[in-house]
Amino acid sequence: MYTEQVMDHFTNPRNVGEIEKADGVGEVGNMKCGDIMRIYLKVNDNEVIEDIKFRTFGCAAAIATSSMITEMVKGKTITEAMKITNKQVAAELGGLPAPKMHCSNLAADALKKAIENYQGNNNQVNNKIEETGNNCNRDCNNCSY
Amino acid sequence: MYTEQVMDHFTNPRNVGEIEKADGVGEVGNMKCGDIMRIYLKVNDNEVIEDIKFRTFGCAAAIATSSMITEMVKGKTITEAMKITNKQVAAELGGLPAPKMHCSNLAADALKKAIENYQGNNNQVNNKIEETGNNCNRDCNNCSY
Amino acid sequence: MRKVYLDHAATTPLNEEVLNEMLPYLKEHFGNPSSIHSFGREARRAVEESRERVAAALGASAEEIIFTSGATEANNLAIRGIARAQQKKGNHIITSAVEHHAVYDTCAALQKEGFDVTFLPVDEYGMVSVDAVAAAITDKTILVTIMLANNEVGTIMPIAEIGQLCREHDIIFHTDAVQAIGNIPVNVKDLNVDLLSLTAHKFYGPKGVGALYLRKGTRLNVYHYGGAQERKLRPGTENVPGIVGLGKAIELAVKDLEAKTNRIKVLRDRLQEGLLAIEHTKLNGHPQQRLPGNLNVSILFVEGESLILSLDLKGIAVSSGSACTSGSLDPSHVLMAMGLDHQTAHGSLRFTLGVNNTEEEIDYVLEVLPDIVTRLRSMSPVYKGSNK
Amino acid sequence: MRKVYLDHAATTPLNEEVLNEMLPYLKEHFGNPSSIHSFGREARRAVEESRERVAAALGASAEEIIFTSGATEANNLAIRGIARAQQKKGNHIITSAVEHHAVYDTCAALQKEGFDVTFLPVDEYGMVSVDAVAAAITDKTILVTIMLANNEVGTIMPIAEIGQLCREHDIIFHTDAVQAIGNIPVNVKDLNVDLLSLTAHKFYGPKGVGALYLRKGTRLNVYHYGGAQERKLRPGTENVPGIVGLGKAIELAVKDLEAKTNRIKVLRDRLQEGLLAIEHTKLNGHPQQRLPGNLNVSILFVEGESLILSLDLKGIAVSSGSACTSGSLDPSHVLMAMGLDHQTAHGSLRFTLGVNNTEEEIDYVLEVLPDIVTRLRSMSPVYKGSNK
Ligand SMILES: Cc1ncc(COP(=O)(O)O)c(C=O)c1O
Ligand SMILES: Cc1ncc(COP(=O)(O)O)c(C=O)c1O
Repeated sequence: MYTEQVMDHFTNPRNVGEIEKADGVGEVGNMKCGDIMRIYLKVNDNEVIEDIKFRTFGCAAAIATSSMITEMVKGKTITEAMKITNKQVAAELGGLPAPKMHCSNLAADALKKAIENYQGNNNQVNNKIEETGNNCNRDCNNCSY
Repeated sequence: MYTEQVMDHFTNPRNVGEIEKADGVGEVGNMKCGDIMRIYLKVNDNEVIEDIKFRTFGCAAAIATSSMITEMVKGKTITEAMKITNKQVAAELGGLPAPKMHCSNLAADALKKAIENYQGNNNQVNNKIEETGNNCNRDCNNCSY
Repeated sequence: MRKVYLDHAATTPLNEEVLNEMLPYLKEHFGNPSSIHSFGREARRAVEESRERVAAALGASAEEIIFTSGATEANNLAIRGIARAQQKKGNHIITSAVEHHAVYDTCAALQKEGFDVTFLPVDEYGMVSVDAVAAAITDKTILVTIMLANNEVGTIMPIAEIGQLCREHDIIFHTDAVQAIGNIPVNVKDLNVDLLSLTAHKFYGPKGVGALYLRKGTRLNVYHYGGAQERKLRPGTENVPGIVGLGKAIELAVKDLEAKTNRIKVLRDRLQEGLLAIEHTKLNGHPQQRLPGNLNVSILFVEGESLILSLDLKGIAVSSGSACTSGSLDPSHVLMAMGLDHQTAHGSLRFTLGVNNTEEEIDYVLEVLPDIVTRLRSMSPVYKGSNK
Repeated sequence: MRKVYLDHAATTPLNEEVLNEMLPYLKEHFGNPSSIHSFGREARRAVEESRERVAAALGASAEEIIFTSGATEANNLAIRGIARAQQKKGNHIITSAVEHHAVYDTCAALQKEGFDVTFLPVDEYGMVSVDAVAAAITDKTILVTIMLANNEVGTIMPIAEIGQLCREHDIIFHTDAVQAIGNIPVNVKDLNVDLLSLTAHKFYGPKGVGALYLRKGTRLNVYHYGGAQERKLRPGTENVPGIVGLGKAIELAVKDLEAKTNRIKVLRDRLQEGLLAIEHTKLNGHPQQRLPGNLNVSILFVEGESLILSLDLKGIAVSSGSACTSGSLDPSHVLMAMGLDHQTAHGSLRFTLGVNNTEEEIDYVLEVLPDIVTRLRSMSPVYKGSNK
């Protein structure tokens, strides 16, 4: 069901942890849906992401996308990083199972929120996040077996 | 599905044929339901059934019950013969599959009709037969496969 | 005793290759396809591979295949699901008088629930005409369901033309293709169908598994509730070995189709010739537009069940439009719709040949049948004697 | 890699003895039970013998058993069939908040169609109370359907008492006994039930076959049309090998029940003790009134799917009230109905033991699990660290 890349990032996640005195922190998801991602940024004077770490509560897709995005943006400018989409993260992982695309593929949202937090314009962002949370098509409650 | 006795009477039916100048002839069933039984009687002066023959169009149960009843009544008086029921015929054969009990188990009716024909009271009988024909619970039209 | 099986329209033996593909799923690969651990993923892979195979055999794509417990369920799901999904658009359904009961009775039940159902008549060969379908269509028509090939007399319906007509009128079209798979080419695109039902045990696959083809974009109402299996359209733990068997069986069924059926047709024609040489017999079904393995004849003055049982005593397995385990019966609605009289209908015998039948078997049937007919006719009150 | 299967509530491996009884019906005895020739009669005999076996295992009589494609279908047939048959008498149905979706969603669908449905709450252990059923009954109540044992947490409901109550009020009572067969005694008379559903693959039988017990005299509406099979209540060519497998599997399932389940319970308790020794864990389900093989625990601060996949990488197969192949999800309606918060529900793991599990396997799980939990917690944004 998961690609080798997903399983690799799930079993050997890169950049797990926290950054003390981070320049930006972003969190998306909620406990109801079973996915919470938090991203910590260290940004240098040239607006380059010098360090990035994450903590994620969630399924393998949530953990792998978190791990993957940290690898994708480390060393990039925040302008470049802001352009990364959830879809690109999934593509880098060789794809995700269809339902996971809409459920646990939130890492780019977490990253954006962390960058916006760094930029100091949090209010605007909060709304956006709420929206993401609600749109998440988590309709698998019929899946008992 | 059928007992050994039914299969025996089906494969080796007793008293098949016609009696020329029979003393009584009775026919029941109809082509719609797929069963027609005709019974021929030779009755002597003591009202004893001296000879009996049948011709039957129908399933194995129809043929076997026809054959069985001829064996059961040969040598009996018509009073005794009139008492025989379809159920008794089925019992002599070791039973019939449930649906056949209502469908193809008409030999006693044919015999009665033959005796009544011998007794010369045919009108009364015709009605009875029609009734039998209609009551026959032949509802197996759902049985395609 | 020698056994000659000539009832392939009722069911077929399971192909050994098919069984061999099923066995691992009856043994070590027993997982539930909904489970995410390795046992489950193994089972899921098998189910999805089988879906690809079924799709490939029909010219469909995998996501258009829904696995069911057989064609009865597929027909019920198709007809009820479309009727309910389309009922805002109209309430008229067109079907034929010679459908299998899984279609016929479902339509009749919908009629009782308020739908307007047209049961199209057929000609003396059991054929539905395209013109009759065209004439029956109204603004309210939401569904046409006509079988691809009849199970009793083998008549092959003009499905591609009816499908074309339905497309022109934007009406959903379903076909029951149960008897066609493995006997004639079945391609959902060529046939212009939106839904198509099949069941594995009619083409050397296992019993208890079938499929519904549902053309992409066709909306279907659920009528069965449970888990999320088969996109919630058919919930319930998947019959994994059965589904694997279905996939393999249909792959084999469509392979070398022409060569296989030509061989069967030669045997069938030999049997037909021999049977019709018996006095007072009559071919039922279309002389040409007919399944290669089907031969339905009426043997006048005798009744079907007694013929079947007499043949059975010789080891020959056939069926009849007259008899069934539940007792004597009204003769087949198919034969009656074709205009046969009761006696002719009651004397019908259905021989359906399969890939394993041999010339010797056919000759054996032709050797034993005449005596059986003679014996039963000699008992019959309606037989008037030979013409000779 | 070492494989440890601890997901027997999802499905079970097919017992070899069961497969051996099925094989002749997958090979030479391939007839259609509706055929009257020898092939058909052979198949018919097998189906009826299996019916006797199922009846004997349940304390029922053979004519009270209807074969289906599984419990999903049996539940749908039971609930919909009774609702429709009784709708002149009333329109109220009572069920519970923790039913399997085959029951829950069928009841919800009937609610949409105009029936009045009460979904009874459960206590923190997932238990329905007899008093709550009594309080919910009205003059309009036509059906109560409560499961015998819950599939997620294993809680065993007071079915005999609820059945008694229903008898007193002349209300039809159905139970979904899927998880109970082979784990606790199931006798339809002792349980006072009118209908009972089961599916073979949960007790070492084949997938794709189940049965509905229908107490003599209980009227059921048909909702599936076709041939005359199963007294027209469940038409479609019988899955003969599956039915044979069901019969043998249930015969074996009820044999030496106590000895088997005592053994399983010892292993389960060993696993339970070891698991609850991990910090921040919690038992779900009733501590005593629970299936012998069920152990459902919540492991706080981590999510179920990542636990399952981590265990899977060690060859251990378990499931969760959190994860399924179709993606992240609302946590299990069962755990939520028991009042768990989202985090606790998302961290649930279900271990379900079977007859082949060993002490070594349990010890292996207890050996690998703590490291997995530590690793996942170390990644978790909600974990606040050890108490130690
Ligand atoms: C309690 C319960 N009921 C019904 C079912 C449905 O059984 P099946 O999927 O075999 O139809 C299951 C398992 O899937 C179950 O655990
Ligand atoms: C034309 C046709 N449709 C549907 C069916 C039903 O198939 P099943 O009994 O496998 O559900 C059959 C055979 O039984 C058939 O011949």
